[in-house]
Amino acid sequence: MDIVITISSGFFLLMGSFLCFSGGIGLLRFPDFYTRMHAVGVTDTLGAGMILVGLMILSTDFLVFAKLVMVLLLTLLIGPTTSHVLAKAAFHNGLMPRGLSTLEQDNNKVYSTSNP
Amino acid sequence: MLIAAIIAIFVAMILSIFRGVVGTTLYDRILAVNMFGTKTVLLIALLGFVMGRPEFLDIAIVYALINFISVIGVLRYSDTNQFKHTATDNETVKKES
Amino acid sequence: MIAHLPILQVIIPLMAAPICLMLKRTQLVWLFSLLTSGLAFAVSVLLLQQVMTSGLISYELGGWQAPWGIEYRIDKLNAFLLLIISGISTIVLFAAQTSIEKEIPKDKHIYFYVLYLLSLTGMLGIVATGDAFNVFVFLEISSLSAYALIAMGKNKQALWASYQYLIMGTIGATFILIGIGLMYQMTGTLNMYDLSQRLPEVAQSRTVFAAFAFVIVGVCLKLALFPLHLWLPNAYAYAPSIVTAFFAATATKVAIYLLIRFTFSVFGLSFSFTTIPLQTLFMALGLIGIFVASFAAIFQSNIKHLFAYSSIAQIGYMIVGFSISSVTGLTATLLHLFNHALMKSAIFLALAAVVFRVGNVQLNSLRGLGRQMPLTMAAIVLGGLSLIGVPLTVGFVSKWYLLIALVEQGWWPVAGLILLGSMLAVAYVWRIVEVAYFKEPVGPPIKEAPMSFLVPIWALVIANIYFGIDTRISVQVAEAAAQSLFGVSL
Amino acid sequence: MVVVAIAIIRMKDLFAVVMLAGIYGLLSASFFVAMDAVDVAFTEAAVGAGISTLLMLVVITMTGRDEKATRHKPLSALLIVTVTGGLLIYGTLDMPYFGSADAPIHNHISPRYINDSMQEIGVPNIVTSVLASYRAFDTFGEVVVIFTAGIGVLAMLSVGRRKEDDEEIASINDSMHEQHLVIRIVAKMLIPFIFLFALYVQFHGDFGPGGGFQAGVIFAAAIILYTMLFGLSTARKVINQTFIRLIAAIGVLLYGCVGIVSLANGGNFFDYNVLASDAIAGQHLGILLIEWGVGCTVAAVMIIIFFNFAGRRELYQHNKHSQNKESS
Amino acid sequence: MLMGLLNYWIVVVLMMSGLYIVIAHGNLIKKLVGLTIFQTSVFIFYISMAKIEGGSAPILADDITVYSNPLPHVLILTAIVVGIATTALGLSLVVRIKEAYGCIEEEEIQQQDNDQQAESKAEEVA
Repeated sequence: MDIVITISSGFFLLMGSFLCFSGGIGLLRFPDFYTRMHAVGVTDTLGAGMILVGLMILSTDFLVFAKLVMVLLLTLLIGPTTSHVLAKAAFHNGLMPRGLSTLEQDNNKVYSTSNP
Repeated sequence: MLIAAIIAIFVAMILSIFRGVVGTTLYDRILAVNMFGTKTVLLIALLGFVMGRPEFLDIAIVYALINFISVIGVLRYSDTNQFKHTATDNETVKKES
Repeated sequence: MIAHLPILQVIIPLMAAPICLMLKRTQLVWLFSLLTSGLAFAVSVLLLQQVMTSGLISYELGGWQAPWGIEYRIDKLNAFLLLIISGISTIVLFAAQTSIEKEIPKDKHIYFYVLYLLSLTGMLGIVATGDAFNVFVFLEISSLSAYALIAMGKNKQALWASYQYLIMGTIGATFILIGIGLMYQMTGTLNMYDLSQRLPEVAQSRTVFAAFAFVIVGVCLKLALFPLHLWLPNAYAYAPSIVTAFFAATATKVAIYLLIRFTFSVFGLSFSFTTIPLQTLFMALGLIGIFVASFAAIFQSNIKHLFAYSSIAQIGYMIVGFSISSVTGLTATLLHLFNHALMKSAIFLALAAVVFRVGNVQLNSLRGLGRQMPLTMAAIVLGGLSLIGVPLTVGFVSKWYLLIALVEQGWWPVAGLILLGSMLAVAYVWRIVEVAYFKEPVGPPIKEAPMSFLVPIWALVIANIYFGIDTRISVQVAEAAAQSLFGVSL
Repeated sequence: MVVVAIAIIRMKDLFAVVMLAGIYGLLSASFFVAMDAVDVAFTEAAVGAGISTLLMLVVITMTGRDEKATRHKPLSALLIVTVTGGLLIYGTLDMPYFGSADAPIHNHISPRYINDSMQEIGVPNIVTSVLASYRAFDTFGEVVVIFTAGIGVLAMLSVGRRKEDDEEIASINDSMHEQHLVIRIVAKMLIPFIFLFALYVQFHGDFGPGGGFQAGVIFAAAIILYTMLFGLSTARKVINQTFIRLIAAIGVLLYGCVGIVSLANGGNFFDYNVLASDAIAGQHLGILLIEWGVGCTVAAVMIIIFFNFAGRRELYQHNKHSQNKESS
Repeated sequence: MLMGLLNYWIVVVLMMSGLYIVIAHGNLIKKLVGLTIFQTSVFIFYISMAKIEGGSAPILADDITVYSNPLPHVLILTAIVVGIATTALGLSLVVRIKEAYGCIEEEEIQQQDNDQQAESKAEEVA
């Protein structure tokens, strides 16, 4: 039983940390804001979730377990929300994705007519 | 295993600091702060387990909340005209790409 | 209840502040704060009496023994300071209601009184406590309320002055915090008495030296000692007049108290004055401060600025007395503390009356005021004479003691310089006299100040003269306090 | 951390500076966790990374975000900084090494806190027992400091509310809220949870990290979140200014009254032993009450500060708006 | 010696960068940020003092014998509160200054003040 716990938690933790790490790399290396956000948003939520699940498997106390569940719920709720708002705000305020920047003028026009 | 995870997260934190410092656009910085916050939550949860004091999780919850609130705050207040994406910012983006 | 006097001293104004917030009418708030301040004054009188008869009082907060809990430790020095602060505050508050009517918007009067009481609390707390960290906490209470009070001034310069004060004050407080941290690091205690017992063991270490340096620099920032004085003139000049009267008389005194407390009681005389060339340093800074500030005062056109610079000069005198490090020198400093509080609060209150009637305190709007507001201007002139140190005023007494102390040590040149400094005071006081009495009045006739000003002003002026003639009480207390400080450390 | 600090020195864009200051706060908080100072980390995270960053942001929206390239006095500043830093490093040379157990601070006062506080006070969290009982007066001072700050901000920033502004501001807010649908729903789910959590922190302070101050900040944070998303005027309808001012005053009074009652019962100020028949029970009662006092004041003052800043901001926006109208 | 004190030295560097911002920069908000950094670094300094090798957080538990020193934690809790109070007050001053002067740069404000003083002096002469 012990070995199962160790192995499974280890698996989750390693996966989680790998995801976080790659998210960090993505944040640093990707070319523009939206791709960076993609890297962070996706890996962060999953990575954090994985690490928390790994810790949950390790935990022995019920209270600790409950708190971990709470943290997990919070990250699941908050992570995507902030990503969503962030992207929306960035786009709303006129930051164009890379490659679209040539179409900037048109886009702005479309934007301003469609959104009073 | 926990130690390995801590190191990985630590590295990710450092990377996000770099993004925060380099920035180029406002939203990159916000993103970096956000990511930094989530990483801190994880780091503290892990540290609690390493030190054998899982009471630390309370702090992790607070961090998650504060992180959320501050990102919302940033966005709410960056929505004014003052923070409209300026022409100079766009230029730097173009140059980069 | 007698046993609880030390804590009551601080807790009365403290508890009154939030209660003020609940009262509806400003009239009521004023009466209430006046009452509170008067009560605090009564407590301080009782405390001084008790200390003079039975010696040191120690009060353990929370019932925990001293190095573990926080201790209030009242000796003669604190009791003396407590008396000055609460007394001045009470007298100044008399005039507050009339004065702020014209200077602060109506809806902010309540906040003014609350902040005033909090500031009083902070100062009393700094003086009464025997715990190094508690000093920091109360220092911040008094300074935060001071920033807010200064920013209430009606000119926009008040805001800028307050901001500058905030930056300087916070740096000073943080320096003190670093100093306390280093001391704590070396001794493991925060209680002042305990510190003084344990510091000599580690006195040779470089850490203690650094701690000393940080505490002294931090206190000097608050004190506005010469090179660090830049925040003071503007802060005093643009604050509401009543606030100026209160702070000029008390705030720097509290800083001087801290300086004396840390050098004499905590670090001990031998460390402060033999290990480090503090004597020469302070002597030099004090003298330069006297001259630079007095010269600056001569060229001011705003009278509040003028007297603010004069305050810096007076701080110089106190520092010189302090740096002599003999009983007489310290007595002179303490006397000057008391006397300066009396004369400066009288002068600034009179200026508050001028502001109330005239609207500003530019030198040229004072033309002919000597005939229109005779009582007020007479008070300013008497205060000015006291600043110069004319016999029969309090200023004379303290300068006399200062000179005696210098001569005792055989430092004739310094004594000469002090006399020269007083001559400069003549120059700037004369400018006011000239304008007020020998120029024709301009503009519409101006009435004498209302009674709510005249009573406290003249109470202070009479005290000025009374303590200048009958020096027994003040000298006795100051001497006893100075002796007890040397008794502890030697 | 050094990197962040230096980056802040170099940065001209105030917005970035504030963001980095937020990161700095989070970093130092993580450091506090690593140094075993859980309560401090708790507070620093809520304050350094949360509240103060928010306040700075609000101010920046009013004052503009660019730092002008002005003539600095880098040389004299550098001189002062080097002298001070040199003095500090000189001072550290004789300090006990980092983490060594035989340093004086670990051997003089603190052993009593660690060894005896359980018998004397009966609270497992030593930080709470020192904070609330041994050094209760410091904490009282702290509450008064925050109260002073609240009054100071009120004295400087409070604006009389005018009716005609409300509509316009409300319309501005409405247009803004269209975009915020998702967050609003999420926030609605979160806010009750935050309140619950604040209560948990308040009561759990005896056993784990937390206590009145932290709970107060969290509570205030929930209100601030609400205000940001639903507009100031809506939030003001829920909690009005006079009421919140009253709460702040009551917090301080509650704290002080605990002391006064202990005076009346024949003990010294803040001597909780006399509050109940049994010393330990008295300590528990005392700590519970003063934690409530702290919590009330802190939450109230934080809300006051935020409301006043936000109120000023709306006024500012409104003025700008009307100016634009006039000029066009 | 290097390892024993390195921690403190880094803290000193942090403090000094905070102080440098306060002294050298003219922007009022940036000064406040600098002040915050300065203060936070002092907090870090205190907390480092409290650490004991092998110690644990000062919350009593059955199986732990070495605790870090709780007293600096208490002091710093108080100091953090003081810090946020100062920051809030400072920021409110900045807001008012912006309204009164129309800018938040030290030099421009000084300039405006000097102008005004010169004006009042000129009036006096006239």
